[in-house]
This record gives sequence, C-alpha cells and structure tokens, in this order.
Amino acid sequence: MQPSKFPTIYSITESEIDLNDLLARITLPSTGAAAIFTGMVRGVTSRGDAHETEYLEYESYVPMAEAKMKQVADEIREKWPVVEGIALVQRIGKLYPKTPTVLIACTAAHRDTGVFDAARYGIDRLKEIVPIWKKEFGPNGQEWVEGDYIPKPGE
Amino acid sequence: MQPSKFPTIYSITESEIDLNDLLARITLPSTGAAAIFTGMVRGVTSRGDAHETEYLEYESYVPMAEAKMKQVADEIREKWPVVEGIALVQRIGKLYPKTPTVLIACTAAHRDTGVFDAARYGIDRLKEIVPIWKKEFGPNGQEWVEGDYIPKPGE
Amino acid sequence: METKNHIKLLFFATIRDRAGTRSLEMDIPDDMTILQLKQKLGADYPNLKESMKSVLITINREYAFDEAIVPSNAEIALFPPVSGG
Amino acid sequence: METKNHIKLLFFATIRDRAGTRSLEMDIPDDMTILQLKQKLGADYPNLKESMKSVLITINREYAFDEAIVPSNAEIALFPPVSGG
Repeated sequence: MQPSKFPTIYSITESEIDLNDLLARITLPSTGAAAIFTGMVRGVTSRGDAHETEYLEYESYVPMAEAKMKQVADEIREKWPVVEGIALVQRIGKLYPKTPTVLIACTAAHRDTGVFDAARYGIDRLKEIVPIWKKEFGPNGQEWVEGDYIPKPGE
Repeated sequence: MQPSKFPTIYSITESEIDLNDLLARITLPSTGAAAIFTGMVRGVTSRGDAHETEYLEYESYVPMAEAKMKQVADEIREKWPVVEGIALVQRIGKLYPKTPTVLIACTAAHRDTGVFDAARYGIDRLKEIVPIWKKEFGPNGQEWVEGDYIPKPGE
Repeated sequence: METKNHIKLLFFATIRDRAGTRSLEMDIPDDMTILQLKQKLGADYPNLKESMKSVLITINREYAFDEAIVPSNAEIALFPPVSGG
Repeated sequence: METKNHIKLLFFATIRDRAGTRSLEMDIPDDMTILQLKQKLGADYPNLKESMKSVLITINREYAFDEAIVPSNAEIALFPPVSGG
C-alpha cells in the first residue's frame, strides 16, 4: 500500500464540523480503527483562572494554516507510518459554548498501532504551529487567548 | 460538579452510529475536549492471516451487554474522575466494510486529563467483557471470530 | 426428597450453533454447581461436550465460575470469549 | 546605489489590533534582516514597538528568525503565539 493512496484532509472552515462525513472520507477498505479528537468551546472554565465564556471569535492566516496542517499530517505519517487516513479541521468565526471547533482524526487497520498517540500528537502540534488565534468574549469583556509555544527554525 | 450530572450513554443498536449526535449528547458547558474511538469493518486484512471480508454479522446478549457497558463506564469514571460524558455504542446486525461498528467517546474539560487513555481503556474493556460476537463472511466461507479474554471473578 | 430448580439457558455464537437452539428451560437439582451443570449439559447434549471446556458462563448476567451454585430461577448464558468492537 | 525590495506585511490578532490594520505594503532596503525589519516597524509604528519583542514572524508562510534576510516580494506575517484548537 503506497502512502499516496492514503487520504489527507486539512482545512480551515466556517462551517459545522461533520464528524460522520470526515470519518467516512478517511476510512479505507483496510481501515479498522479511528482515533478522533475534538475540541469544543467551554462555557465554564474551572481550572486556573476560573471564568465564563459567552463565545470565542477565531481567526486564521488561512493559506499558511492549511500548509501547516498538511505539515502536521506529514509529521504524523513519518512517526506512525501505519496511519491510513488523516483529517485536520479547524472551524473559525464566532463560536458558542459546546460547539466543536477543531477535529483531528487518524485511521489505521488496528487500534494498537499508535493511532491514539497519532491523534494526540496532531492536536498538540496544531496548537503549537498552526496560525490560528481566538479572542474570548465573556461577562468581563474580551481578551485574546495567547499560546506559549515559540516555533523553532524549520518548524 | 457531581458525577450524577455527567451523562453516560450505553447501547446496543441496529441503527447507524451518529458521531455528531453522540458527541453533542456528552458535551457539557464545562467540556473542552473529546477523545473518540470508532471501529469499522475491515474489507481487507493484511496482519496475521491475510484475508478479505464481505460482511460481518454481529450478535449480542443485549441486556447483559448493556449492563457490562455501564460497568465499563463506571470503571472509566473510577480511574479518570475528570471524565465528564461517556458514550459506548455497539452496532449489531449485518455490517459491511467501512461501516463504523463501535464507538467509545469520553469528554473532559481539557485534553491533558487522561481523556485519550480513558477512551482507549473503554474499547479495550468492551472487547474483553461485553457479550458481543461476530461472524465473518468472506470468499472462503463463514467463521466465528473468537476473542481470547477469560473474565475473572467479579468482572 | 430432592427439590427442583427451574432455570433458563441461553446460548450464543458457536455454542448456539452447536446446541441448535437459542434457549432451553430445564429443571436441575437444588445446589447444583456450574461445574455440575456443564457436566450435565455435556452428557445430555453430546454436541456441546467439547465446548464445555472453554465456554464462558453467566448467572443472571454476571460472569460465573465452576464452584458457583446455580440460584433458583436463574438465567444462565453460555458463550465463547467475546469478540465485539 | 541601494535597490529597493517591495514587501507585503500581514498582521494578526493582538498585533493587528495594535497596528490598526490587517496589512501594509512597503519598500525596504535589499538585504534587510528580520531583526532590522522589526526595528524599523517598532520605530515607524510606536504602537508596535513593545510587540516586536515577542512577535512571531513568517516569510512566505514559514516561520522566520532574526538573522533571516527578507527576500524580494516577500509576504511577511506578524502575530503572537498561536492559540488554535
């Protein structure tokens, strides 16, 4: 099986994230397992600075973000060659609590192949290098959420 | 937050597994992360005894299976008290390649809380103790797939 | 005088195929153990004899083992190791 | 005689708020480094001066660092550490 036969989906979108559709698009006849991560807008945060959120506004440097999502997918394939399909989707715009905002899904023939680790790696890397930002709107006003990762040369 | 406020879904079904719907049902205002595992019917298997599959027929001892799925959910909550919502769904009947047959999803406030491990544990335990069996139909006839786990007293 | 215990048996997967039926009802002596029940089934249904070595058994939907006593009106299920997912 | 390099600048998130614009075009000297570009932006746009210490910079959609030379007709983006997900 050549890697070129394996589907890779990456996109920044303003539309709803459809898990059923994305999963179907990365399922091959040889696929038996999928590990999927989704992130949602939290309306209530308890950890750290406890607060409430009315909504988030996401923006992205879209062409670079899509290129970096492809890079994350390439990194996953290098580390876990058994991974078959990969989907990375970030929704942007004004998003309310309970709404899925991001999805990473990896498929493989079997579940004991690192497919869970691959999905975990995917969301961690997306949050490090993919140019997306969010501004939080709550009862006490608005605030940009800043990450803390500084990409290294070559990333 | 009391555990009783956390949704637990467990079911044996003959209907399509709707990831969007299940995810929505285990997303609370405090939820920021979901780890989801799905298994699908493989049409082509390369590992071990390489073969092709036309379809699988699943059956279950339904009332016991649902009770054991609830037990798996209880075990997850005991090991990962941060888990908020849990869904365990097994589809039964005649299922063709690329079709999702099983889903385990766990939600939590944040992704670094063990939520990936919780989902992984869920599928591993389902395959050990939940009374479901599958018969494989392929070009060379039909064969029951047998597990290899013997439950211990108290399981 | 021996009293009788009326139980229901359920068979799944390979065990059902060999038993040729999904369920049976039967009377067994009080205080019969799971091991004795397996021996009785192996004797009464020769097709099941071989399966009784590796079968999983549940009493009222909980896994049960050789030394357990079959309770009254029990729902007993017999099946091979599970293979869901 | 100094030749000129025409570049496009894009600002995102906090940097855009402080710049008051999403994009700018400007001519810079050939062989200008990213460090020199940051110094120039800090001098030309006082609102950006403080941000230049921790800003991330990309050249043609790849992360770039102080010593890099800005290539001709580059698309340069400036933004804070990312926070997607």
